[in-house]
Amino acid sequence: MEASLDQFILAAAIFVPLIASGCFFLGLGSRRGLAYLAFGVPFFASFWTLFRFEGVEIAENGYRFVIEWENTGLQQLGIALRLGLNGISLPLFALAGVVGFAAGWQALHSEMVQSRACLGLLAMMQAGLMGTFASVDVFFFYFAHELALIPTFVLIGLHGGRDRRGAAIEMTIYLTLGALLSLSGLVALYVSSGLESFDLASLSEHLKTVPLSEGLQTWIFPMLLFGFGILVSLFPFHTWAPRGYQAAPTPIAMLHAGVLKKFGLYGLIQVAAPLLPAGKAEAFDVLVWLALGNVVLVGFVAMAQTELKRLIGYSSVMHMGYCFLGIAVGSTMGLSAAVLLMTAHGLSVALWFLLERYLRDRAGTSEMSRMGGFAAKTPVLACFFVAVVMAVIGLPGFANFWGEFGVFLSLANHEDMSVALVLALLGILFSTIFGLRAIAKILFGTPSEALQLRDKETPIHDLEPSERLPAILLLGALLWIGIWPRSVSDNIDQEVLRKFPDQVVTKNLESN
Amino acid sequence: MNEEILFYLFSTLMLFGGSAVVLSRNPVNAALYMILALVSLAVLFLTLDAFFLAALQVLVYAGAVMVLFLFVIMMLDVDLRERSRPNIMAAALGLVTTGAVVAILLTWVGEGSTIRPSVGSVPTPGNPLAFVTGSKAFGYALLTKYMLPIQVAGFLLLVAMVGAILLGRRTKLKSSEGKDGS
Amino acid sequence: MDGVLGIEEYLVVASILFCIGLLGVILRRNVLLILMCLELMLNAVNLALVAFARYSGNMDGVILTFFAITVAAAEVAIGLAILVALYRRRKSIFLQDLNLLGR
Amino acid sequence: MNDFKLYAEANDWGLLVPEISLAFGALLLLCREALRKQGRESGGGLAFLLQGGLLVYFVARYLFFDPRPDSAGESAFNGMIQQSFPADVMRCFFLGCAFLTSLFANPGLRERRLPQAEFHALVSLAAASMMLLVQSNHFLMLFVSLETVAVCFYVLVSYHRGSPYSLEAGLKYLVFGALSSAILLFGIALLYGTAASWSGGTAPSDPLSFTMLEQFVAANSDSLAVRAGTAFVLAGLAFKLGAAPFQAWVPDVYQGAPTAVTAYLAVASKSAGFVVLFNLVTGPLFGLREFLIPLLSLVAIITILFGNLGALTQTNVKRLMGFSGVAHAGYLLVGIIAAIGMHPDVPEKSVFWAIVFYLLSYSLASYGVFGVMGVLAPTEDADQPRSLYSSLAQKQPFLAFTLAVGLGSLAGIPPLAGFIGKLLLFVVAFQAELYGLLAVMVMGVVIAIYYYFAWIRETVFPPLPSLDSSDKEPQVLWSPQFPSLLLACILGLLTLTTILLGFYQSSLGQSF
Repeated sequence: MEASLDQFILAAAIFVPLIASGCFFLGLGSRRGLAYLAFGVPFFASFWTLFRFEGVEIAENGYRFVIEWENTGLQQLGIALRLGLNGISLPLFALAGVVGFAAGWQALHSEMVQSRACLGLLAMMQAGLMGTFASVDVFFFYFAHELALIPTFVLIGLHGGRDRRGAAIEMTIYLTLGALLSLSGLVALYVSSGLESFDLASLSEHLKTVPLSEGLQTWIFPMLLFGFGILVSLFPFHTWAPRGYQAAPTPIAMLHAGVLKKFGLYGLIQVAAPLLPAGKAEAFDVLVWLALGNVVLVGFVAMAQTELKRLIGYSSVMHMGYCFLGIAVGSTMGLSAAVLLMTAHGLSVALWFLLERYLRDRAGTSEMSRMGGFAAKTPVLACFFVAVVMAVIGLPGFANFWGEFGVFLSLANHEDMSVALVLALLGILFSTIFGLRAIAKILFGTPSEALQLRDKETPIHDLEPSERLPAILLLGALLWIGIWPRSVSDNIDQEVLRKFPDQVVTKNLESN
Repeated sequence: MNEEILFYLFSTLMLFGGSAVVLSRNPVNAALYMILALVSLAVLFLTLDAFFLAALQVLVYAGAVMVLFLFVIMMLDVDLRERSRPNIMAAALGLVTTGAVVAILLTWVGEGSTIRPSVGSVPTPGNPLAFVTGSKAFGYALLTKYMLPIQVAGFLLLVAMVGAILLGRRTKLKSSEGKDGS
Repeated sequence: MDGVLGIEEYLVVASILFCIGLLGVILRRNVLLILMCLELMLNAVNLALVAFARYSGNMDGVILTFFAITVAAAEVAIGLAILVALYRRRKSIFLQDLNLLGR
Repeated sequence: MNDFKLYAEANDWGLLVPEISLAFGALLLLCREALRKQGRESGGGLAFLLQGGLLVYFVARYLFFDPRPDSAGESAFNGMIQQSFPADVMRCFFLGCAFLTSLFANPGLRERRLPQAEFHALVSLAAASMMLLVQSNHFLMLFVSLETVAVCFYVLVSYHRGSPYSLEAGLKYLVFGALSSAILLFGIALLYGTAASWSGGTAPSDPLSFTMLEQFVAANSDSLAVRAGTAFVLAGLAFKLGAAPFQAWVPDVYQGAPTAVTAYLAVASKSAGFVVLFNLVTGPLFGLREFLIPLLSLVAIITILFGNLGALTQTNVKRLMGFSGVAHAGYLLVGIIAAIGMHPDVPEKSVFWAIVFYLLSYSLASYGVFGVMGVLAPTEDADQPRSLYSSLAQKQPFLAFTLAVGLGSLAGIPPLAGFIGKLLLFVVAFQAELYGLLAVMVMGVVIAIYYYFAWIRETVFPPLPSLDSSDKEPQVLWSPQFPSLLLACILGLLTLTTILLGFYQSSLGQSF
């Protein structure tokens, strides 16, 4: 296959950060130069692929920019390194590029720049993230995820906050359990398909003609559901997430909550749901109830938080519930809304973690009761904060709106989901309450005494230009999708329709 | 008929010796009972026409191994009687295990054949490794078919010798270097 | 020859002796006695092997016995050497006193 | 006497050049030691040269002269041994283990003023007999070489004869070993006796030979005596593997033995046991598959649970390695069960490859970990609390990195070799439809993450500053030594291989 420029850029988005990470460890090259390379190339690639996507012909099975290396050393097991993007992975790939750039920028302007090892691990994580969403091969999809996951543990353990040792170990155990369960599920899929291949495209092609027996599907799907579910903090297995994010350094929290966590949902949409329809139908009730647990119960817990970073963690867990609901409904709209919401949530939660860091730098604490009055002192920061809270609540104009709205509509269209719809709408109420409360406590009111004292020593200043750049980038992306959702959703719809052809085609509201 | 008498007499003696080893409190007595059991076993070998093994049994076990035991007992020269009673749990466990083993074996008894083929004194060309009484047969077998194992066994004995010398040397470590070679 | 004495008798005696040895290994606390009981077990197997060999007219079992005797002698030699060395340091050969590990 | 002439002519000593050279090398070492002048140190140079040279010879033989051996196997020495490509791979493996053991043990021996020549001679002899053990095709050969290995290890375990720990470990190992060999011999006797007096068909002319027993066992698979004999044989082998019911010695002996010997015991001796078990269950005992699968499954479950649960509470890292070694034996047993389950349908080589790769990754990681432990060991090396490793990363980053990679590979974290090992085992277990065992395995792996990670955490992550500064514990002035250059190179090589094998291993597997 002749390598075109598109394919070259796609591969570069993965391998440049990987090589840069190696250079960091080996002590070659300057820190800044390497960091710009490691985070800039994926950033560029994400725009390039977004704009070129329509124009490129489809190579196979909805994938474009396909590039493959057969000789990986694992071809005996039917594993080949195949890269490519389809409508579902495109927005997530772009998300990884954008959030990665913001996180990398933040890391370069924080204390993490001191350590080459840290930057190297971060670059490795970036490579893993780009690789996860660009893999057509199920094995490398998993492998790249792990490549991104390991730096997470290490960085939390090395550079985390107060609770880092405990948080790192809890996170490791949960996430390894999830990863192993999903790996067993994937291996089961691989073995039982009888195809001796991990290639997703040929797997789905094969299983379309020869579906697995129902008994097998009801076994494999729950394995994948709970495996992936643990990775996305599905309801009873979510406790690692707020704790881990609280301990994590900001770039890690942004990358993990924003991008890496979407791996599980992505796996469910891309692999589990289309390949195992009968298994999914069987697990429908469980999935809906657990997702509602995410929305309602975790929403309650989120309202009780007094610390901003924990609050963000819980709210991120809560919003994952909507994505699960969209997947559970399984209609075209539900699925594409879930993908859209994943993208939107990734941007908004990354932005929120970023702003939390800015606030913490100024207030010296993440405790909301010990802040206050920021609106007057730092108007620009306050504007960003209000905007991100509005996005999280799901107000129109922001990307999250289309995602949540689509999920609700798909729930309403489903015949017996009215209870779920009501409970899910309750979630909006919760997020409004904790969002507005955070605004009230942090931005308005009189500053706490500690804060006033601190202000006297070092006057609190508004955002520096270098701090504004990543925030503007993330907010811009949120607004862009919020105002012109079709730029993303058309591709998603197309791919979802291709993957789930027997679904009832409902009129797509985003296109109105 | 003689064989039967020999068998019953010496198997009784052997089992008696074995039980006495397990039950006796004094290691010296135990070692002596052990010699009784081993010699009785040699007689049982005789009733099975394994003359060479019977000789070996007396020479190696009764003559060398047990002397080694007695030697060690004398060398340690302390009160070696057991002070503590055996643990009840362990005893119960042991009884259950052994009971199970005996039960399995007794169920099986009866499957085997009881016809004893006659024996020759030297191997025959047609059946080179048939059971024969002479020690010559051992020589043939060990130096032809079992050449490799016998070499390995030689090295096994070498290892045992080296190990015993190494571990048994009475040298102060750390303070001074080992003086004697192996 | 006369056929009255069957292989069963030998096997029963052998298995009883094996079990006696096993009981001794489990019950006794004196390492010297444990080593002796292990020898008893090996001897019981030897008896069974020779009986099997004799009754099936096959020489291999007897040769295996020959090797078993060799191995047993080597094991005893090493065991006693370790025991003596240990006794020099711990002044005891009872299992309940040999408990440094795992504390 | 023609038959005897034939027998004698069948002894082709040329096939055993490596074993014979090892044995004569050992003799040479011992002779030189006996004739040595007073006061002159005898190093291990000769031993390294011999073992390393043989290893190179072996590998070169396959790479350059005889790259595609027929793995059908040829019988030699009147059926005593059978040579095949897998057996040759294991021979190389044992040579490598012996080389590493000699190398790792040498500094400790010199420091404690223990005789070196005898140690290296014993290691070489143990390697030679393990090489014969994996080739043996006859119960007599198996028994004799197994016992030679055992006797070598009795001496090696108690080699630190100044230390009561080492002697106590040696005694425990000896008592358990002698008990298991009596049971093994009893099992062999039962199989021999029933086969020799088989009245249903033609009794095999050599009832101890694997090849001849195969047919007999297949025809008498429901005979109680055959089953009892098999169970006894397996129980005897379980001692070598460190599997239930003979696993109790493992933690004690691993703790008390000199560290290099522990590594040898953990890797080489266990691997030998597994290869023998594999040969037995796919060869002579295959007829009993209905009996073997449940029996071994039970053993595997108990072994995995015992190892992992036992390791959870350990703070002494040598004991921890002991318990985790038991757990690894359990995982490997799952591979063995898969081999029985699939034997006639799937070419056994693919399952054997999974087992060998697991052994390989386990040995690389174990030698890395034990190598670091050996460098850091205090004078009494049975006494190694985990706290000894705290902040190793700050003091000796190289050692900490080696340790972390080794432990990560043992825990099965991608992208290290241990992960691929577990993946291969998962795949074969799925193919053999051992779902229950897989569940236990996944559970075990997750538990294992906890204790391995706790150790990595102790090593890598800086300890928390203690909250109240009043109890400033006097910091132990412990500055770990950097290992000698050769040792450091070898450790680095092990680490590198562990990482590389995670990415590339196919050309190795294709030879099988």
